[in-house]
Amino acid sequence: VYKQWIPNTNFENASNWDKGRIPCANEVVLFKSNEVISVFVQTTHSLMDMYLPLTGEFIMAPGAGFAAFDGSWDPGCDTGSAVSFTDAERYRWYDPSVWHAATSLEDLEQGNYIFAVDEERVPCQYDDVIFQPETSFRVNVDSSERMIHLRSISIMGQKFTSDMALADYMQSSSALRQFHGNSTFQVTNARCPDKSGCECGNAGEHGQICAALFGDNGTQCPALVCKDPFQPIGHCCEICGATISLEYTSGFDIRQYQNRLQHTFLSLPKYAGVQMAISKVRKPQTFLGIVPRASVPVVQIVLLDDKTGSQTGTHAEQLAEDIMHDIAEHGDTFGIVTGTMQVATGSNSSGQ
Amino acid sequence: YDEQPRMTSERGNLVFHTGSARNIEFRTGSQGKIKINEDDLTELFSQIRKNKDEILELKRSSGILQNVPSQVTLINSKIVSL
Amino acid sequence: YDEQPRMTSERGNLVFHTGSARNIEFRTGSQGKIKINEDDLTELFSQIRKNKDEILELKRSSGILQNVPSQVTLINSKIVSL
Amino acid sequence: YDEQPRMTSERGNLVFHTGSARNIEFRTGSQGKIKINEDDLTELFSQIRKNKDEILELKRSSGILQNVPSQVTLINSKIVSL
Repeated sequence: VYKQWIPNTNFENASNWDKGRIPCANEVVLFKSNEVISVFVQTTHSLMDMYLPLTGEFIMAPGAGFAAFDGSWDPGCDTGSAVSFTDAERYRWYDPSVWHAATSLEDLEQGNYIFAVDEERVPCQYDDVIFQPETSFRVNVDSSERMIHLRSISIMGQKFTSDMALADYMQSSSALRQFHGNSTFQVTNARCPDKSGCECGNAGEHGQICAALFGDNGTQCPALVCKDPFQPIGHCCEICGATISLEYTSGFDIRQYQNRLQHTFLSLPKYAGVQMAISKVRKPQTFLGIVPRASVPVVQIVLLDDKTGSQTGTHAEQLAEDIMHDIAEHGDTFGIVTGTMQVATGSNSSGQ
Repeated sequence: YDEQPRMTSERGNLVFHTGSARNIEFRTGSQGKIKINEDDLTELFSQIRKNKDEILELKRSSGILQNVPSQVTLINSKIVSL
Repeated sequence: YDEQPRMTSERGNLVFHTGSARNIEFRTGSQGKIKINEDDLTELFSQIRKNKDEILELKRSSGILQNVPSQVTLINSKIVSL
Repeated sequence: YDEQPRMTSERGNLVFHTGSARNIEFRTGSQGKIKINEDDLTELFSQIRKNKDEILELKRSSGILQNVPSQVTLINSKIVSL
């Protein structure tokens, strides 16, 4: 899966300025003195006065630059007012909301993003991470395990697939302005070696991921209309919808099965509003329903729909039931032993 | 922007342009230096000025020697006529 | 990534960088100047060239004087032998 | 803000400032040049140094000629007294 970092610290990005627009020529442009920052500049800007940070960089795209302002009238601009670059320190690697995920570069470009549980919205160990070329960024990479495993990472158009090349880059002054925090990256250039799927590997950062998702102001999970909502493994909040947990044999191929679900069910017009996430997760085993014991890998299918009110989750439930029938009939051929369904809808609630 | 002085990126080169009759200025604090790769520009500028002064001094002292060759020729002719 | 020019700030120092084989260029308009603190860069560079020319001139004129000392020595010996 | 590097427009001039004891630096990659209009700065710098060396050489050789005028005067007086 390809994961693309969304925020950027580009000069031309209006959301990076406290006035919600890029500075006009006769304003005083302020960068905080102590803010370490990398700023990509795409075009030429006239300016009256700009205070630069003590440590930072401006990367100049072809044709980009800064010009003196001749004092001519600039409509819609308050002369002498100040516009500040906003805090770029706040973006965290483990925040699910700052990543786009897609199964191909083409999908990424076209905005065909995939749905995933929160842990897997953040880059997983076999993912290719992309920081878009022609952008600057700043990422807090603090993690509890101090190590981030990836397949590859692309930064400003350069793809790193080996630790050595990446370590070199990480010493550069640009890298020091782009990444801060206690983690180092390990890139393997390896795909998941198990055709039944690989765990994302972010379970250890679950607390951090959910904390980042809720933000500093302590936003909590949204209120749900269904009875007995439940929490899929790897997700931060409870949901209305359905999950199916699969036990599988060595013959199971997660990509092949995902394609089947896609073509057989999700492509049907009646399921147009349903989103599916499928991945291998580690399910905590309970002994007598109380004491956590060893955990086992299962394949989790999460289904959400766009229905509201009493209809919430009903399409997801219908799809889950279709899938369960399919497993009963053809499960053997795909290497599926059993499937366990859990649903929560606006109209009813049930568990099996 | 053409007439305004500016700093721009052109095919990877960093170009400082002055428009007509406008300047680009680099100003350091009293103890700051202007460095070009490893060279301290201030030192190089003072070397340029020192060179200029020393050339003036050399011109002055070589001016004094200007008529020596003709004097030597004159003396030679005097000796011959003795 | 290192091919794009950068303006960086390093602990308050202002640094202009280019990638390998890329230039930093100063281009003055007809009446525009590049000033480094109080110095006009173009003037200083024309001073370098002026210095060079004047040194050439000095070398030429001091070449003419090269054999004066030996001539003086010769004359002295002639006078003694008179 | 005194210590923050700053870029300002002053009556149409573009000015780069640094705080006290802060430098402004220009850094090219290993094969990059600093060009002032048509001139390569590195060449100009080596010209400054070459000028300095040649001035030293000129001073040395003009030092040798220093006492020639007095010798000529002495010879002249000798000739007269013959």
